[in-house]
Amino acid sequence: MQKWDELEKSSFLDANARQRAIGMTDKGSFTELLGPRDRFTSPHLPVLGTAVEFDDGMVTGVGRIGKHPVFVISMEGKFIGGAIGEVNGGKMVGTIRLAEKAAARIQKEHPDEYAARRPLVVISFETGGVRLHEANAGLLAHAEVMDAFQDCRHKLPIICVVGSKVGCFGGMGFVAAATDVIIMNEQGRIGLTGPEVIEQEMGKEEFDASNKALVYRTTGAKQKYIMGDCNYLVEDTIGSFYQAIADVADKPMAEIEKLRRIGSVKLVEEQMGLVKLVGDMQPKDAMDLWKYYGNEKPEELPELSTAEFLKVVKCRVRN
Amino acid sequence: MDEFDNTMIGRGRDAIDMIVDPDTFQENAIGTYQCEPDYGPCASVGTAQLKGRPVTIIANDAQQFNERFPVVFGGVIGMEEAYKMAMAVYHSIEADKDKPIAEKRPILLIVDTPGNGPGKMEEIAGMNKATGSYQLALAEARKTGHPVIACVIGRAISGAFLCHGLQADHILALSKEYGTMIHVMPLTSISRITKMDIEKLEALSTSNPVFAAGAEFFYKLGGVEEIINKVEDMRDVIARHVDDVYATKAKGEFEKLGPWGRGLLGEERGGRVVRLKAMAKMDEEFEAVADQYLNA
Amino acid sequence: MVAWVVQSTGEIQKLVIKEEISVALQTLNFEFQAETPETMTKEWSHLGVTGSGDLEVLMEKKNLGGKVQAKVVTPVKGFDEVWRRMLGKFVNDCQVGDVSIEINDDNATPIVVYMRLRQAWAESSEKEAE
Amino acid sequence: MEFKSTRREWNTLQKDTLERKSAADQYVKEGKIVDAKDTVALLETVIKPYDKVNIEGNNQKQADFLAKKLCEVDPSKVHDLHMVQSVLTLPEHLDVFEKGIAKKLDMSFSGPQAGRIAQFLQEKKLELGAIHTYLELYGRYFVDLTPKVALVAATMADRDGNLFTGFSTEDTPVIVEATKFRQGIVVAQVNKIVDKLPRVDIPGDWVDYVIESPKPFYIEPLFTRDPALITDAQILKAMMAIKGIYGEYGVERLNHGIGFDTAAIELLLPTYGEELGLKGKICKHFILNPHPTLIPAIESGWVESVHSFGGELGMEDYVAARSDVFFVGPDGSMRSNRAFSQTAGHYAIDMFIGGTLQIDPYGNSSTATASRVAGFGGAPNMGCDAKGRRHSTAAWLKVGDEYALKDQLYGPVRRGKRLVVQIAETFREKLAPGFVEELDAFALAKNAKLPIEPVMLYGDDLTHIITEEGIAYLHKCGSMEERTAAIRGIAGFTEVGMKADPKETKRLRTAGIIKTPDDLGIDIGRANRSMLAAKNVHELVEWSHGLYNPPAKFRNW
Repeated sequence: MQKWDELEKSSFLDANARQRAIGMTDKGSFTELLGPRDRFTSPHLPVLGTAVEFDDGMVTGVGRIGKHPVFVISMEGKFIGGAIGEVNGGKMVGTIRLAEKAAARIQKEHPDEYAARRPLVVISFETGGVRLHEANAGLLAHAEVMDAFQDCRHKLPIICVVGSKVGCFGGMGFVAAATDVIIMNEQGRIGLTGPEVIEQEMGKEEFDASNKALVYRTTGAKQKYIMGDCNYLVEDTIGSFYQAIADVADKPMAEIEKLRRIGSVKLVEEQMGLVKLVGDMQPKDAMDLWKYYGNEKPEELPELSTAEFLKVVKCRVRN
Repeated sequence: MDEFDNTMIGRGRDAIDMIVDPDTFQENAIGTYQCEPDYGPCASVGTAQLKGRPVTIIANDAQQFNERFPVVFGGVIGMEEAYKMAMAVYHSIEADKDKPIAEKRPILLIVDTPGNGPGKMEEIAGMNKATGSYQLALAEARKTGHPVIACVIGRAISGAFLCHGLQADHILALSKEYGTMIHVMPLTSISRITKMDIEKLEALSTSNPVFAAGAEFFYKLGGVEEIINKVEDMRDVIARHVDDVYATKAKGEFEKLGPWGRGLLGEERGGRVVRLKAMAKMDEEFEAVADQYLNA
Repeated sequence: MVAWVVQSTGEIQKLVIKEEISVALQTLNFEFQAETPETMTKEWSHLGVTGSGDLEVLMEKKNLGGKVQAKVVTPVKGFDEVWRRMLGKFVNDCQVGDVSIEINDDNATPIVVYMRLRQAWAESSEKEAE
Repeated sequence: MEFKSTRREWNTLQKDTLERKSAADQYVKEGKIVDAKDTVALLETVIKPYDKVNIEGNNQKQADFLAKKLCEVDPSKVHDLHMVQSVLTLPEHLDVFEKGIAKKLDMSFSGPQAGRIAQFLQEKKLELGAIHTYLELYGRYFVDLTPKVALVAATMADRDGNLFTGFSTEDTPVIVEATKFRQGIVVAQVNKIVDKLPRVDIPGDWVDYVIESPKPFYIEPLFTRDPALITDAQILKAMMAIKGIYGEYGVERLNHGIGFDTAAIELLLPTYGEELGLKGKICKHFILNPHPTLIPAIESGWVESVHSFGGELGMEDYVAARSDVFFVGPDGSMRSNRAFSQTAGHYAIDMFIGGTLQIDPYGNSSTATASRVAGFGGAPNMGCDAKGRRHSTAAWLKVGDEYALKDQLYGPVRRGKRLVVQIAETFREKLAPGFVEELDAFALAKNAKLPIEPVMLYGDDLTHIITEEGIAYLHKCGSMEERTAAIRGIAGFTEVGMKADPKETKRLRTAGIIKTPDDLGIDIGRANRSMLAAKNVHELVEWSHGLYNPPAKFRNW
């Protein structure tokens, strides 16, 4: 395994799930839970003749940032597209529940130091949603995750990280939306319906899924940032993600609450305003909205480096 | 759907009438909240009485289409629909916020939806937020004490079912004789992707309900609490489950309900048996190192 | 799939061949003995991802009287001999002993298998990470 | 001696053309311009049954509008055409056979339509003349396969019919020259009709009609390989190629076949090549389309010149800004020309390196499969020893000096030999073997009733094979037996490789006929993606200083 310092400098996009997990926590602090040696492979794939993985395509574990325990869930997109089944779905839920229980223990054992020791959940999404080989179990697991999120609400932050090739789609798209904070690199994408399905539903003239520039304009990180759906747009290094996570770790919960996009009447009303705008405007392309929000030359935004983009971009103003 | 003479697919509004006390459904009104009448037309929300008790109704309306969002019709949950559903839940919570659990109004989800809006505008604005917010609202209502009951009367497909159904305390479904469909993907698609014969997949699904389509398989996995065999029974069965859920919540046994409760039920019914073992092993492994993380 | 087949008459016939019905994953077990084996320094090591055309390798130090045990789980049929030779080559090239190797494979080509084994071996033999 | 003079008319071809043209006058609006809506009528007027017709089909640009319109002509008016064209890519290229408009075909390469050609042959919807290399087909345009009507594509035209083919000239000059000077008719579809062209690539005198097509012609970024998809195994083979062949022979002038293997080589020049001290010693002159993966090598000063068969989508601005390297017109845009580039590739380069699907134990290699008539394009023009070559270079002489059969074939004279290199993994994706006892080309020849097996590169031309197992230096083999043993020795665990005799392989290693990565001093552990000068398309853009503008499908931003 690469040294931690090297990991911090290396590409998040190119890294695998385990490297990301290690690199998103303090040096030498990560302990994998239910790692490959436990051999908890999917019981459902072998009968369908599909290859298995010892960690079922998800690295889960605990590390630290300062005194904060960091509960990490890192999906591996190379294994069946990072899709969620019974075992990895259970690992995801189990990790969030561990974090919530840890928060309760810290409240009890270190009541004065809760802010400094407050745990966090970090989820690196790389998935298209439900694993169809065990689709029903995968679907039910999604609901369990949302349920567990709600239990953590106002107690500890749940951070969504998307910086992978697969992005975050299907049911995991709304799981990502339901987190407190979203951190992405330029290559990250979040959505509900994948580009191929949109093409199938609307026709190639309306949406050409092979036009990746269009795909990125629609669901990519820059679009999410402009829309206020991505809180941190970072360079593609594991270290940049680590820094952003560390920044959130120390923020008060009240401030973190402000980074959310959904989860209260007020936030829903705000989103309804956006839906009204879109319904009235009938945008043909995300760039129509970029222009609306004050970006005079929207076509130039995709070409800018992350740093340049952050300097010049104008975003949707949130109340 | 010729083969199912009595199917309820596409009949969300009829289902409301069949379930609630006659002529009690007040559309768009929840507590003091009043929803715009033409907003999110493919979802119908409002307040009705069920055996004399006020309930919030959230149903799909497959007969409508949303003229602002052309992919939203036939029961599809679009952005407006999802936010409308979320508002119905939040305002139910608000209306009863000072009441004890025993008086918090039940929320009844009448499920007949083929999916979430699969369009370009939906992705640009973030369809995922809309469905996500509805789920968070339901989870909050459930944890606040409202009994949330979902009844699948027609289609409960994949992400749309997650959004409108799977956050309920209890899920009920009409039996397959009514043409009820619960799945992520039909077996034909699974066959295409796994390159396995459909006959073989059907054979496999009898012993392992984990990928098969149908309410009976979700039942085995704990995903459906009870199957309703006669449409006339819907009203009584729903009312009985409302009472059950009140009783369970009164005892503080929230973990027996909702998604987590369905996991326990799944194990009991022999449907999903590995996940709890995996989680137990994780807990054990964490316990071994917990001190260095919690007391560092 | 569709294929074109030449009949004995010289006629070409269009054949629609049904894809072979895939059955359960298969498990292959092997044992090897190198001439002058050395074991790994770490207790265990893990490398790789079961991605399409790739594999993961789990190596564990185990008292096997100098032998190497290998277990391969793969969806691919008909390559047992290739696995035997490839693993044998690795054990021989690196003089591996007292190690249990477990592989989850998804259609990796022999060179990918060999490179991953070499990488896993290099990692299992390096000093403990800081 | 009595001379018998033939009494006949000597300008029937010209007369016929003039008749057709005067019948078509009604469709001409202004100068040579015909409205797009009149295209079918025009084609029905100027094309007669049994004509030889060329639809310009290239590796990249396609006369797609004219191809589509040819499919719409009335088969009772236009039928039994003999299509003579280098590349069949579009469905319409085969639809004309399906509809009974065309009957016979002479071609070079069919790519995506290969399966349908096999099917049509079987169903007798199509008669195949021959599968050619590009140069052969161009040659035959001037002998016995001259088009009567050519349907070509250009970027722009003016009213007088002058054409600007711009960045992707490709086949246009050779088609038009053959057609027009044998009294034929040239119809051009253009993206735009303008008052003044940036430059004239085809003189208006040679063009009869120009049509502004409703949509710009279709163009495929065929030569773009995303570095993000390059595998460790490809990197290993690239390291072996650079050290064991490029460096060993000092190859300065070369062509790269299309594929990830050669893309990996291009991306290792500024890293591994630099480390080996090979800069200035290898890879100075390329006959190559503007590969985006060559950008880092160009930018770090490796490459002196590149002449291209055609353009590559997105490389326009980069090429224009590097006119020291590429062939650029006075207007600032590149001039490509497949006929000249193929000629250069045949005579003026020292090495061809490319991939294949199958290699047999004799060293014949083929991309044919049993059910696809795909053709070869230009690879055999470059992937052979040019027997007419008379100039010498160091690399060419070194291979010639090492050639084991030289004494038997030409005695004491000194003669060089082209490096012809195949780079292959023993198993491809889905574990399809790269080495087989019998090429699928044999089955295809039988299936499609071809007189010869469609072999891409013949064993006697092949000098080297690179696999992950090692390099076989085949020209050093003194007999077929030895050559076969060398091939088996690097064929890994394929059926061909399993038959290798370990003792013989060991002997061949000692003799320097096989070199494994170890023999070459290459550490397999270093073969990973960190060796690449650019790891993704975005980094190629950075290397190009923003001049490379990748097509949408290659973006992830």
